[in-house]
Formats: sequence, structure tokens, C-alpha cells
Amino acid sequence: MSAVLWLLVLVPAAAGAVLCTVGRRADRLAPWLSVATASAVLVLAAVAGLATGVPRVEVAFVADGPFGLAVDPLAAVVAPTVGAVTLLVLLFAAGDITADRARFHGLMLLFTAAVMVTVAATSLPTLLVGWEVMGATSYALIGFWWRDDDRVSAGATAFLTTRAADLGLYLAAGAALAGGAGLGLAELPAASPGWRDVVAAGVLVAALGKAAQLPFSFWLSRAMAGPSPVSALLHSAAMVAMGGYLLLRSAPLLAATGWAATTASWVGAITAVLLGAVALAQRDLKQLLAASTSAQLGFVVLAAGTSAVAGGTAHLVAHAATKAVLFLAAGAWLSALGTKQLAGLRGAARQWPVVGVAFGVGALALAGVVPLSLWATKDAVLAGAREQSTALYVVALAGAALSAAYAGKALLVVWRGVGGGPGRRAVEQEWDSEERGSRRVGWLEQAPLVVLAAGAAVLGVLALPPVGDALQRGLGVPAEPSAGPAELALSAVLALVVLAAVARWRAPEPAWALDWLKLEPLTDAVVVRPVLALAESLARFDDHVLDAGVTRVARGGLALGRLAGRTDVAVDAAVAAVAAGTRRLGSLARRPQTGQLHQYYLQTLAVLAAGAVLLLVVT
Amino acid sequence: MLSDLVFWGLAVVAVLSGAYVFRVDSMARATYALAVSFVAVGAALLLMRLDYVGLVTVLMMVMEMAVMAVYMVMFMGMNPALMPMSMVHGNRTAVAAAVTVFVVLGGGVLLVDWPARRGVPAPDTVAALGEALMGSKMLVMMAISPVMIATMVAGIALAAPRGRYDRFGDDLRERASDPQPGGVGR
Amino acid sequence: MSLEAVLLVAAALFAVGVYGALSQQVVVMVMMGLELMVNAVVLAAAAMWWFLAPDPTGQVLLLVVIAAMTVEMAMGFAVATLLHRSRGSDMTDMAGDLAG
Amino acid sequence: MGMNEDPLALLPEIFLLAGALAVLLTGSFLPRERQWVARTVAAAALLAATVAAAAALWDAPRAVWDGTFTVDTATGVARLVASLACLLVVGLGVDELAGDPRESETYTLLLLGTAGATVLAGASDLLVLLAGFLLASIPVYGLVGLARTAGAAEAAMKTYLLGALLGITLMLGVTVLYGLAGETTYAALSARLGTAPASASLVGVAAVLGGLMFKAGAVPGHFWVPDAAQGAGGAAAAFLTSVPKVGALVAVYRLVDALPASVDARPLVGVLAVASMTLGNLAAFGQDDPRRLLGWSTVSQVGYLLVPVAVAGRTGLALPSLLLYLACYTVTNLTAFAVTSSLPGRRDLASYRGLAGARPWLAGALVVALLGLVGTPPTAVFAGKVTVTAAAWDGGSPWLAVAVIANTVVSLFYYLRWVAPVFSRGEPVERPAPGGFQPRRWAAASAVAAAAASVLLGLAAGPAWALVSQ
Amino acid sequence: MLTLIVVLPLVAAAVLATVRVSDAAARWAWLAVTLAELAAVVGVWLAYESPDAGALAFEQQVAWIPGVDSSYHVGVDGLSLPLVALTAVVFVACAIYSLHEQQRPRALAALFLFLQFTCFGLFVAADLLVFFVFFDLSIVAMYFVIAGWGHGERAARSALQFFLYTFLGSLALLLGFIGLYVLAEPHTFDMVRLTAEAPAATAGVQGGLVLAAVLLGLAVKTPTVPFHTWLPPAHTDAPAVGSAVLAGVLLKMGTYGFVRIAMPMLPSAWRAWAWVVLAVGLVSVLYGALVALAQTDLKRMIAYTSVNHMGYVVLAVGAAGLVSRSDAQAREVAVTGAVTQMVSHGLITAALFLLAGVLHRRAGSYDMGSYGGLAGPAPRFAGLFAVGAFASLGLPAFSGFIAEFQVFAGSVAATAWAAPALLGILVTAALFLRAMQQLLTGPTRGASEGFTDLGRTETTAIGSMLLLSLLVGVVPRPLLGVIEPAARSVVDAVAR
Repeated sequence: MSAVLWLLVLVPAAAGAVLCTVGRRADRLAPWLSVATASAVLVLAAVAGLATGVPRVEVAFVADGPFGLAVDPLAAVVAPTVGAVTLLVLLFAAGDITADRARFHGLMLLFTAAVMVTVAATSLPTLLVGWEVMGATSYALIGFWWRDDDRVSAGATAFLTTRAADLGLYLAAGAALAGGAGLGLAELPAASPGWRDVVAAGVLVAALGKAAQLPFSFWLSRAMAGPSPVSALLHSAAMVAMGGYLLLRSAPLLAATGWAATTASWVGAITAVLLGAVALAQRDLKQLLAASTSAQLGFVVLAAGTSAVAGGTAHLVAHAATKAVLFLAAGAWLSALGTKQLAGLRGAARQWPVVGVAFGVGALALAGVVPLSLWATKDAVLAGAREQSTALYVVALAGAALSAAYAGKALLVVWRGVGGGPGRRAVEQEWDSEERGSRRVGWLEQAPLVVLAAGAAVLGVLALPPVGDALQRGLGVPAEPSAGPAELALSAVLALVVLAAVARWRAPEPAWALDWLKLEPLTDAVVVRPVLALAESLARFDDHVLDAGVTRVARGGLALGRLAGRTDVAVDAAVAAVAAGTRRLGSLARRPQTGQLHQYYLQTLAVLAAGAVLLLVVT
Repeated sequence: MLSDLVFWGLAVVAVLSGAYVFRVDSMARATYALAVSFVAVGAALLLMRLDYVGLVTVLMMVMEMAVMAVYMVMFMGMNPALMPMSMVHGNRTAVAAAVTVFVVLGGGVLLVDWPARRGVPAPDTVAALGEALMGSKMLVMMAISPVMIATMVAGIALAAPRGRYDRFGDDLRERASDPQPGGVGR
Repeated sequence: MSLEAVLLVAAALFAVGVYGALSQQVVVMVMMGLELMVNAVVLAAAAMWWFLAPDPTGQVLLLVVIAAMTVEMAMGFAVATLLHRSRGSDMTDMAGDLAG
Repeated sequence: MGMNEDPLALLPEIFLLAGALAVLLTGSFLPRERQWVARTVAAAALLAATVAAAAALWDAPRAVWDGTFTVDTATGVARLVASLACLLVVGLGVDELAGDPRESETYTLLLLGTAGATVLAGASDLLVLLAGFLLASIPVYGLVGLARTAGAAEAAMKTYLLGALLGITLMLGVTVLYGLAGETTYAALSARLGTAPASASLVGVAAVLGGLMFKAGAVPGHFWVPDAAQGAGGAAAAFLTSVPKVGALVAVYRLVDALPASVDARPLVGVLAVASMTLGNLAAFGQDDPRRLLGWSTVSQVGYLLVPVAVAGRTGLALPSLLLYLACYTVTNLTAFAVTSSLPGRRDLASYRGLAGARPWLAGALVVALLGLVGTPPTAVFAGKVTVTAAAWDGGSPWLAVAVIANTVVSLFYYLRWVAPVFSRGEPVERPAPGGFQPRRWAAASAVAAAAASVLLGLAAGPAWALVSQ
Repeated sequence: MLTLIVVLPLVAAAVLATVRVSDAAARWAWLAVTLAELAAVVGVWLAYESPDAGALAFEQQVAWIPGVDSSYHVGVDGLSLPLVALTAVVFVACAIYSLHEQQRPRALAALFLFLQFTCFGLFVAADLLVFFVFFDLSIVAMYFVIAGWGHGERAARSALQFFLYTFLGSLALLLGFIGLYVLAEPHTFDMVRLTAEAPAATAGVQGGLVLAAVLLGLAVKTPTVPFHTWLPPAHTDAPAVGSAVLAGVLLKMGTYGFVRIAMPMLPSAWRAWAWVVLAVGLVSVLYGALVALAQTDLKRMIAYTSVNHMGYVVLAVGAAGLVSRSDAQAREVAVTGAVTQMVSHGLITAALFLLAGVLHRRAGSYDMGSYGGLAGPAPRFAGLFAVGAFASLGLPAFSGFIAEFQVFAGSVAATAWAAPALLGILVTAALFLRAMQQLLTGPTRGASEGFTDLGRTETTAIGSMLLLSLLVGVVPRPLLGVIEPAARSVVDAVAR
């Protein structure tokens, strides 16, 4: 069984590395190799997930932190999900991506390997390996079309933002070591109390960053510059979801500290609401979906905070399928029509019915319509929240209502007909605004949509009694409050009402939320620009001192002066003074050598006399 | 206390003539004054039963001063009678330095608690000197002799404008050619 | 006549010599100042011999001092001649090219 | 009396003096162009002295000639170093001196000066010290003036007058110490000065040190060094910045070590050491003439050499480190002078530009010498400097160790000012030197040989240390 | 064996310097010697077994200056063996990279072989004087590399500045060594005995002063803020291979001195000064990263990241001195991380400098602004640069992560005050992404047009080092297994 675990990681890693290294020469072969690999990964993940007991491997890695992989029940659910979504997305990409395929598929496979490591990690170093490589590959994938500067910088923004949050994991590692718990993930709650808080804070920050929760959400918006398959995989099923996954896995740790769980719950709930509003405000389909991802992950985070692990897991899985289908559909339209602006997508669903239906199923699931998946899973999370506090429940419920609103908005746009005439022309004007559309959607793109849509429809069972209870038992979590019929009904009605309202009246577009709560400009102003300014001024300081030093050396100043003067910001004058002083000393030392003999005599006698006096005084 | 009187007399002569060296305006006179100073000191040495050394001092110095006078006239073309001169620099500094030196040395002389005399002079000081020179301090005199050689070699090498190759040709086979007659080999 | 008295005279002679050595411009005159200083040393050595340590060593010392004076003077003449010949001057002030 | 009048104990000196006479005599009868015979005689005498000195190294230390002269390791090493150094000087001066009307006289003076240095080194009697001082000084006056240039004359005048003055203070000091101790042997000083008035003793010691500082070229007797180094001929400059120092420093050590505890001259030596190294280094800063720069550099090197003297008797490292440094310094310093002698026309640092490209071996020798003078391993001076610094610290004067290191930092700069043009690329020099770099062959060969010796001595510091510390 | 490894390059250098062989023969001979060295080092590694704490493997001792108890004493342990291996690798890469060198290749080969001799000698030295000898010789050799093969008018001046500055540091080091010698009883320069006796433990103020001198010397060489300013100009004007060796190997001499000399020989003083060291490390990390962020010249930027990366090492060894506040395990992790970081930084930065050298070879400029879109004409260059950049910013699966993770974990565990250093990896990430964006992506423009991609030798030289970094990152145990026992003995020594 341990071989399966290793293969689960190594197969995609090796295939990805080979594709990346070989480069363009492998372009033709790449899609098939990658699909085959992804299939293998799915099989391996399923085998590992279905195995009896917990398959586990471990080798020594860094000091005190072994490289450990294990597929426990939580991972047994998530890993096959990721594997399945990956396979489907890669299948889609085989049709959608036409240039630099080797690089694309290679990076995707590397990414998959990293996700598998993250899912199966049992220690902090292992987790960090997967975690950071995910970040790096996502950078490369977002910036996949590297000739466009803004796509590359979007990747950089994503990477840097998530990495800033990742520092939390490094901090947690140090704290775990200091707290005496060791670096195993399962042992973290055992750390000594003070350090345990630091560990929890570190993990929390890292997870919130990856999950694009507030205040880190903005990177997800920039990440939409990447190819749609990337969005479908990274920003729905895999990478962003891993933030939520980590929190679910760390729920005992969060609970152990108390405050961390509460914080997580509230951050999740508030993200669900605010990013819901952001989604509602978007006019770009992928932006809308991205914001909705943040909002939906908010429910997962909320679940982790309220220890509703089973509900959270179910929501995570269901959301993965749902969001993947939505992103892929958006990607299919983008490739075909050359736009992702809602204005240009009016009636797009009617053009390619398979895509349209799949999108519809996904959107309805997202809206929480009975009996589709997210309706049930969301209610499982809400039940946990209600247990915790009513306020939390109400806020989360508002988030649920908002998800119905933005899902409805998207749904209506793509399905509503535009008729002919000026309306049609207005829509067609928007086409090809972002890239040249191909006006066609191949079967390779359509097939995965169907599978994913099916998943989006039925995965709700994970949160409903028979399967849901089994999931809870499997996860080994204490019995969680499950949603009662009343709650289920309430949310079902709420979703329908909101949908109806959106259909009847147009959805409100809160302007304040249009550019993602201005989070990026804010970060720019508060963090990035001050740091850059600081860097510039430090560099100037460095050059200044340096140049001065060089000049001094050239003029005959000596290193001594520079050494003495190099201590702080105000030293420049002192440095110059010391250097000048030494030069003066040099010429001063030559002054007694006048060339006049009688002066030599006088000096000699004086020094001798002084020497005699010195001896007399000392003795 | 005759010796006291004589000593003080000699002392006054020595110091005054010493000072006179730098007051006169010709080098020749300065030379004579210096010689007088030396003779006075040499005589004072005789007072202290340093018969041989005192005599040597007097003789050496008289000879040396004669040489110096000749040297000046011959080599430097200074007619002592015609060349009044006052070539002094930093006079006040020099005076101050001299006074300081005197005060310091004199003060030291008076303040130091000099030890008592060790032993008595040998009955025949000259003989004792001879024994020391041939005995315990032989090495000193042995070392002085190469000093003399060195002085001759170095002095001639520096002072003589024309060496043997100038006079006898590069292979030393020519007849000596000197601008002025005289000298070895002529 | 006592040790202190003789040494005082020697100190006076030495001081005069110092004055000469410091104040004179002509090399030969500087040498005269030095000679006076040696003169003082001779007198002091004699006093040391007579009043403190009437040992033959003192006489040897006196001889060495006199010999030293002689050879130094001989070298002095040679150097003065050299200087006069090569620079046309026998003044120390004029020979100040080497400085700094 | 008479029991220990052992002429054989002075065999190296006898070889040197006899060699001097032989050179003088043969030189008088040699045609101008055939004075190489005299040179050969001089070299033979030096070799003989070297062999005799080396053979005597393994004798038991003893005082000879009624305690006025000591033959021990220090004397032995000083003889060895002085003789070899003089041999090297003869070698590097061949091109300069061959055919010179005063060639034979020069060799005579070199031999006499070397003998003076060894007498200084072995003297354990103030009178012998005085005689050694004269024997070491007089030839130097002559050597400086022999170049027959205006600068040489001026340098000779200054050297002479300064030497005369400090010779007088030496005599004064000897007189005072004689009066106080009643004798002049070091044994007597050691035994009797303890009960004599300390103040007078200290003044006497200071006066004696004044004279020795002239020979060593240290403050306050340093004024002549840069002038002589600049004004004298190449061989003479090389000689007078190395050989006399060997004798003078060993003599200072012997004297300071012999004095009783109540007459402790170490503080003064320490102060003079720091003053010399600091003044020498600072004054060398702005020099443009390589010879003058080296002159100042020797002043600073003497400062380092005085450091172990300032802890004489306080640590077992003091004397061995002094002797080791002396040997290392001498060979390294001669390397540098040999390079300047091989390129006599280049009298400013800039004119060495491009030497590395044109004459890599000579440039290599120069770099070895200059970096060696800084104290870069593995050249010889490094071993010397390390042990000297360790001796200072171990002898209870860490401040001297710090002073050595700090001054080394300062010195780095001006040595590098010379290295930099040597290795700078770009235009070769056409400016001052006619015909590019055409080094004199003997001097260049001497430079390379001395550089090799410098490196070898550094690598073989172990045996060398064993030699100087037996 | 070790002596053979040390001396072979010297002999080869001497032969190349004196025998007039053809340029091609010189280049190939250079490569052959470095490869032989690498093989020998691999052999040593395979035969290596961790010696007891405080002892050395492959020990050899020959008296040098017995009078001051200094000997040619060499040996390796877990601290030095990785650096010896690093030296062998970096020099092979330089030799490969220079296979097309046109500028006086014979002299360059001789000089680099000599430089390799000094590096090997330093890392295996077990005697302070021998250590110092190699320390200084490496400076001299590097001076000639920069002055002789550097580019630009300022090469001579930068070389001089480099020499002055680092030599000054070495003198402070020498003073400290002499202090150690004097404080030891009986006096000795032998590192093994000094480590065993820790003579300065009882010396109070003197021990502190000795440590101050040693620290100053090492800080200049490492370099830490504020003694780093010689580094950027030296790198900017040095040839690519010179920069690679300077950053890859020579800087390690400073950090190696911390773990080899300062910590085990001066434990009490080290503990007393640990906070200062920690603070200097912290400042170096942040300052180096921030200043690097503001650079427009690629080489200067990499140079400043060296300040940052060496700062991690200083941070970790400082944290390892906080004995009373942390447990030994955390400190051991920190020291292990520090040593790993030396190796890792050597590999990655050497590769990056060689890549920068390629820029200069092709277009004569390091200015990042004058390039753009290099990924188009030079995909291999772009790929290797991206790999190098990510490795340098501490991406897992590369050696940098192994090192930095342990540094952070150990240091933060020792004191929370080390936590701000985490920001360093964020800033480093930012600056490397920026550099990649400027150089590699966007439309192909400026100096990038007509840019020839990496040749075979260049790819081999650079790729081999990055591959090694990857290997260490994925399979760190062979390396860590060597380092850990030595790190443990260092930590134990400090805690005495």
C-alpha cells in the first residue's frame, strides 16, 4: 500500500517534470500523457482511499520532521475528488489549450503532485512542500501566457499574497518545535499552551491565504488572468480548496485554542457575505465565479471553525465539482467567443446546449436549489454554525442568500435570449474583446462538463442522512449537528425566493463591491508601496555610503575609517570625517620630516627627553 | 684647595671658550676657541689623575683643530681673516633648548643621590689602563681598529673627488695625472 | 671640586654644544657643537671615573669616546667635502630636497 | 682573565674583517673592469662568515672575552642573517656597481658594516656596544654618500649628523651607566644597577636607547631612513635598511633584558615601537617614490620588531619571535629593494604600471615582497608577525598586539597602492622608462631568489622557529 | 587523502603557470583536474563515517611551527565535508563554464586551481594558523581574478576595495586567533584542542574581546550588514566564474568560521553575545532582501540576496547561542539549517551568477531593464533562470527550503524574536519574481532580440548545480545525516 502512496505523488511529479524539461518537442504527446497520468492518479487515489485502515508512509526528511504521507478518511474523500477533477480538467484542456501544451500539462501535473502531497501530508514540512510547490506552479500557470505582462504579474500577485500567508506555516513549525509537540500535524494540538496559540495562528493565516478568505481574497481576482482550465482546477477544486482542507484537518487545533476556532468561523462567515456581494457586483463571468469561490470557501472555513468537519468536507467536495463545471463552461465560452464579459455572453448557453445545461446545473447547485448538492452541504455547515451562535447563523444564511443571487444572475445572463437586431449586435460587439474566439466547442471540452455537472447535482448526498452519517463515522469525528428538515426547507425556500426575485427584478450590483472591496489597492498602498519605498531608500543609503567609501579609498582614505563609520544611518558624515582625519594624519605624519636638519635635532632630543620622563613617571 | 681653584678656572675657560666658538665671526677663530675649550678639559682630566687620557685629549684636539683650520682654508676656500660670517638659524629656539638642556641636566646632577665611590684608583693609572686594554677590555680596542679602517676607506671614498682610476686609468697602468702636482705615484 | 661641580660644568658644556648644533647653519659649525658635546661627555666620564668608580674601565671608556670623536669628525669632514662638492654649499638649510 | 679570550668564538667577525681587508687590497690593484675579483673575494668572505655562523649556532651559549661578548642563539642568528643579507645585497648590486670606480671600496664598507652589526648583536658590554655602534655607522655614512649624486650627498650629510648626535647621547648614556654601576658589562649592570638611583639609571638607559634607535631606524632616530633610502644607490639603500637593524635590535633586546627590574625600559620601548609603526605607516601613505615609500615602511617594520623587545623576558616567545621576524623581515625587505634596484629608472609608483604583463616573474617577486611586508601568509613575515603579536599578548601587553594589527591595516593601503599599477591592464608604460621594462639581470634574479626564500622561510617556519628558539 | 585533494590543484596551478601549453590544453587540463578532485571528494564522502564529537575524520597532522604549537593539521567532519564537496562542485562548474574562455585561459586556469587549493585548504584546516593562511590566500587569489578578468573600468578599483575590506577583516580574525592562542593553556593554535578546552570560557572580558575580534573578521567575510558593502561592486565587476566562486565558496568561509571557530571555542562569550549575533542576522536578512528588491542590475541584486541568505545563517547560529531559553533540539535544528544553507546557497547562487554571466557574454549588460521576453529566444536560459530563482527563494524540493525551513524552525523555536526574519523569504520571492518578469517575460525586446540560447557547456555547468540543489531538496538525508552529528556537537559545545 505504501507503494501506492508514493506513486500517487511521484507519478504526476515525474511526468510533469519530464514534460517541462523536454519542452516543445513533447507538445503533441503531452495531452495524452497527461490524461493518462491523471487517470493513473485517480485510480491510485481511489485505491488508497478505499484501502482498509490508513495507508501511511514516512521517511526521514529534515531534522525532526519526517516526510510523511497518509490517506486518512478525510484525505480518502478529498484525494479522489481532486484526482477526478484533475482528470476532467485535463481532458478539457487537451481540447482547449493549443500552444505550449507540454509546458501546460507538465505544470498541471506538477501541481497535481503538490496537491496530493498537501492532501496526504502528515507533518508540517511535508505540508509545506506541497503547499509551496502548489503556490509556485500556480504562479507559472496563471502566467502561462507569459508574453502578456499583466498575466505574469497576476501570477506574481497570487504567489506573493499566498506566500505572505504561508509564512504562518514556517512560524507554526518553529512554534511547534518550541512547544514540544514535534512537527507532526496530528500532534500540534498537544503543544504547550502559549506556543499552541502561535501554531494555530500560523496555520490559520496560511489557510486563510490559500483559501482566498478576507483579507487575502484579492489575489483570486488577479488569478483569473490564467487559462480557464487553470481556474477550474486551481481555483475551485484544488489549491483554494486546500486552504479550507487544511483548516478542516486542523479543526482540533483550532478548537483547542478556542479563539482560533471562533476567528475562523467569523472570517468564513463574513467572507461568505462580503465576497458574495462582490460576486453579485461583477460583470465578468470569471470574476463572478472567483468571488463566489471565496464566498463558498467561507462556508468551509466556517465549518472548520465550528468543528463541523463532515459538513465542511461535503461542501468542499460538492463545491469542487460545481465550481469546476462553471469555470470550464466559462472557459469554453471564452475560447469560443473570445470574451468572458457577461455582456458578451448573453444567450451563450443557447448556442451550445450541452455547455449551457451543464452550466445551468452548476449554477443552480451553487444557488442552493433543491435537491442539488450545495443545498444540502451548505445546510450541514449552517447547522454547525447555529449550534455555535445565532448571529453566526444569520450571517451565514445571508451569505447563502447572496450565493443564490449571484448564481441566478449568471444563470439568467447566459440563458436569456437576446433575440435579434440591436441587442444581438451589442452582444456580438463584445466578442473577441479578450482573445480571438474560435466559435466552436469541441467534444473534448464538452464531455468533462457533463460528468462534472452530474457530480454537482448529486454530491449533496454526502451531507444527507445515510451517506452523511457514514461520512461522519468514517471521518471519526464526533456526531455533528445535522440540518433538520426545517432548516433544509428554509434554505431551499430562501434560494428559490432569491432566484425568483433576481429573475423578476434585476440583481442589484453593489458598486462598492465591484473591485473586490478595493483590497488590492489597499494592500498596494499599505504594504507594497511602503516596502518598495523603503527598499529604494535603503538602496540609496547603501549606494551612498558605498560610493562615498569607494571614493575615499581612491583618494587615499583607508578602510579603517569606513569600518568605524559604518554603524548606522547617521554615520555618513562621521565616515567622511574619519576618512579625512586619516588623510590629515597621513600628511601630519610627514610634516616633521621637514628636510631641515636642526629641526630633526630638536625633535630627536625632545623625544628622547620625553622618553626619559616617561620612564621616570612609569617607574 | 688649589685643585679646586684650578678646576674652576679651567671650567670657566672651557665653557666660555666653548661659547665663544659660536660668537666669533670666522670659522678659524671658532676652531681656535674650540681647541682652547678642549685643552682646558684635558687639563681638568689631569687634575683627576687621568694623566694619559688627559694628555691624549689635549694632543688629539690640538691636532684635530689644526687639521680643521687647514681643511677650511684648503677645501672650502675660506680665508679666515676675510670671511666674517653669521650663519645662524632658529637662534631663540636653540637658546631655549640649550637652557632647557642645562637646567634638566644640572637639576638631575644635583638631585640624583649619587652612589659612594667604589674602590680607589690604581696607584698607576696608566698601567691599569694598559692592563685593561690588553685584558678585560681587549675586545673594545680590537673593535675600534676596524672602525679606523672604515673611517679611512669611507672618508677617502667620500671626500676624494678623484679615485685611482681617474689618476691611473682604468687598468691602473697609466702615469698618474693630477690637475695639481703632488700625491702618491707622482 | 666635587662630582656635582664637575658634572655641572659638563652640563654647561653640553648645553653650549646643543646650542651650537641647533643654531649653526654650516655643517662644520654644527660639528663643532657636537664636538663640544663630546667634550662634555669626556669631562663627565672623567668625573664618573674619579668620584664614583676609579676602575680602568672608565679610562677605556674615555679612550673610546675620544676615538669616536676623532673618527666622527673625520667622517664629518668627508661628508662636508662631499656636500660642498656636489651641491656647492655647505649649509644644512640648503640641503633640504629630501623631505616629507 | 685570558681564560675565555677565544678568537674562534669570533670567527665570523674575523672572516668579515679579513675579507674587508682582502677586498680593499685586491681592489687597489685591479683594473676597473675587473673588480669582479674583489666581488668574488667579498662573496667568499661572506660565505665563510655564514658557514662559521651557522656552525657556531649549535655551540652552547657562552660569554667570551671577559663577558664583553656573548655567543648565543641571538648572536648566531644575527650573524647568519646579517651575512646572508649582505651576500644578497652584493648580488643585487652587481649590475649597479660593476665597473664603478668605487666598487671595491663599496664591498669593503659592506663587509665592515656587517661586522659592525654582528658586534652590536653580540655585545654584552657597553663599551663593545659603543665600538659596534661606530663600526656599524661609519660604513653606512660612506655607503650612503657613494652614489655621488646631490641627493646622496644630502642623505649622507643627514645620516651622518643624526648619527653623530645620537652617538653622543649613546656615549652620554654609557657614561652615566658606567658611573652608576662602576662597570660596563651587562652582568655588572644587572647586578649593580638595582641598588643605584633608578632615576639616573633610567635617564642613562634612555640615552643609550636613543643611539640604538638611530641604528635601528626607529623613532626618534628615524629621520635619516627615508632620505637615505631615497638618495642612496640601490645596493646601499638595501643594505642600510636591513643589516644594521639586525644588530641594533638584538642589541636593544640584550640590553633591555639585562637590566634589573628597578630599571625597566620596556615601557619606553613599547611606546617607541608604537610611535615607529604608526609614524612610518602614516608617513608612507602619500609617498610616490618607491624607495622612499620603502624607507618609511622600514620605519614601521622596526616598530613591529620592537614589540617583542617591549615584552623581553616576560614571555618565552619574545626572543624567538624577534629573531624570526628579523630574519623574515630582512629577506622580504631585500626583495622589495632588489626589485627597485632592477628598475632603477622608475622612481614613481605609476611607472610600474603594466609590469605584471611585461615581467611576470619580477612582478611576482614584488607582490610577494609587498604582501609579505603586510604580513600575508604564507610569506615569511606572516609567521614573524603572528609570533610577535602572540608574544606581545602573552607578555601582558595586548595593547601592543592591537597596535600591530591596527597598523597592519593602515599599511595595507600604501603597499597596495604599489601593487595596483603593477597589475593594472590597459596601456603599457611608455612614459618614463626608455625601452620598456628592461630589468637589470642580477638585481632581478636576486629579487626572485629572495622572494622564493621569503615564501620558503614562511613555509618552513617550523624549522626556523626551532632554530631561533633553541 | 585530504592532503592530496588540497595539494593537487596547487601542483596543477604551478604547472599551468610555468609551462606554456596551448589555451585549449589549459582549459581541458583545468577541467580534468577539477573532475579528478570531484571524484576524490566523492570518494572521501563515501568512505566518511561521522567521527566522535570533537574529533575529525581523515585526520592528518604534521608539525609546522611547533614552537607555537601550530601544525599542518587537517581533517573533516560534518561541518566541513559538505563545504569541501560544495567547493569541488562549484569549481567543476566553473571549469566547464570556462571551456570557451578566450581571455588568457591558461592564467585563469592556474589562478582558479590555486583558488581551489585555498578553499579546500581552508575547509579542512584544523589549525588556526593554517586556516588563516588559506583565508588570506583566497583573498589574494580572488583579488587577481577580479582585477585580471573583471569587466569595466572599475574592476581594478573594485578588486582593491574587495581586497582592502576583506583583508582588514582577516586581520581582526588574526588578532582573535592570537587571543585564543594566548588564552589557551598550554598555548596552542590547534583547533581540536581549542575546541576541547574552550580556553576563553573563564577569561571574562578577554574572552569577549577575542570573540569580538573573531566576529568582526567573520562578519566582513560573510558579509553581514553593515560590513557588506564590498560585496556588490566586487560581484558586479568580477567575471562570472569569479562571482560564482566568490559567492558560492568564499562567502562560506565566514559562516564556516562561526560554526567551526567562534561557537565551539568561545562558548561562554558566544552565549553572552548571542543576542547581538541574532540581531545582526535579522538585520542582514531584512536589509539584504530589501536593498536587493530595489536593484536594477541583476548581478547586484543577486549579490544582495547573498547578504540576505547569509543572514539566515547568522540568525541561526545566533539563535543557537540562546542556551537558557530553548532546548537543545531546536538549537541543533538551527545549526543544521545554517550549515545546509551554506551548501544550498553555494550551489544556487553560483548557478545564478553563471546565468548572469551569460547575459554579459551575449549582450554585455546586467541591466534588467534592457532585457525582456528572453523566454522567447532563449527558453533554456529562461527555464534554468526560473529554476534558479525559485530555488533561491526557498521553494520546497530545492535545497534552499531544506536549509531555510530548519533555520526558521530552529530559530523561532529558540526565540520568537527571530520570526521577523520570515519576511525575508517573502521579499526574496518578490524580487525574484520581479526579475523574472523583467528579464524573461513580456514581449521580446531590447537586448533580448537575437539572444543566443545557452550552449551545451553553459547548460551543463549551470544545470548540474541546480540539479544538485534539487537532489538535496528532495533527498536531503545523505547531506543532513552528515551534518547533524556535527551540529549536535557544536550545540553541545556552546552549552558548556
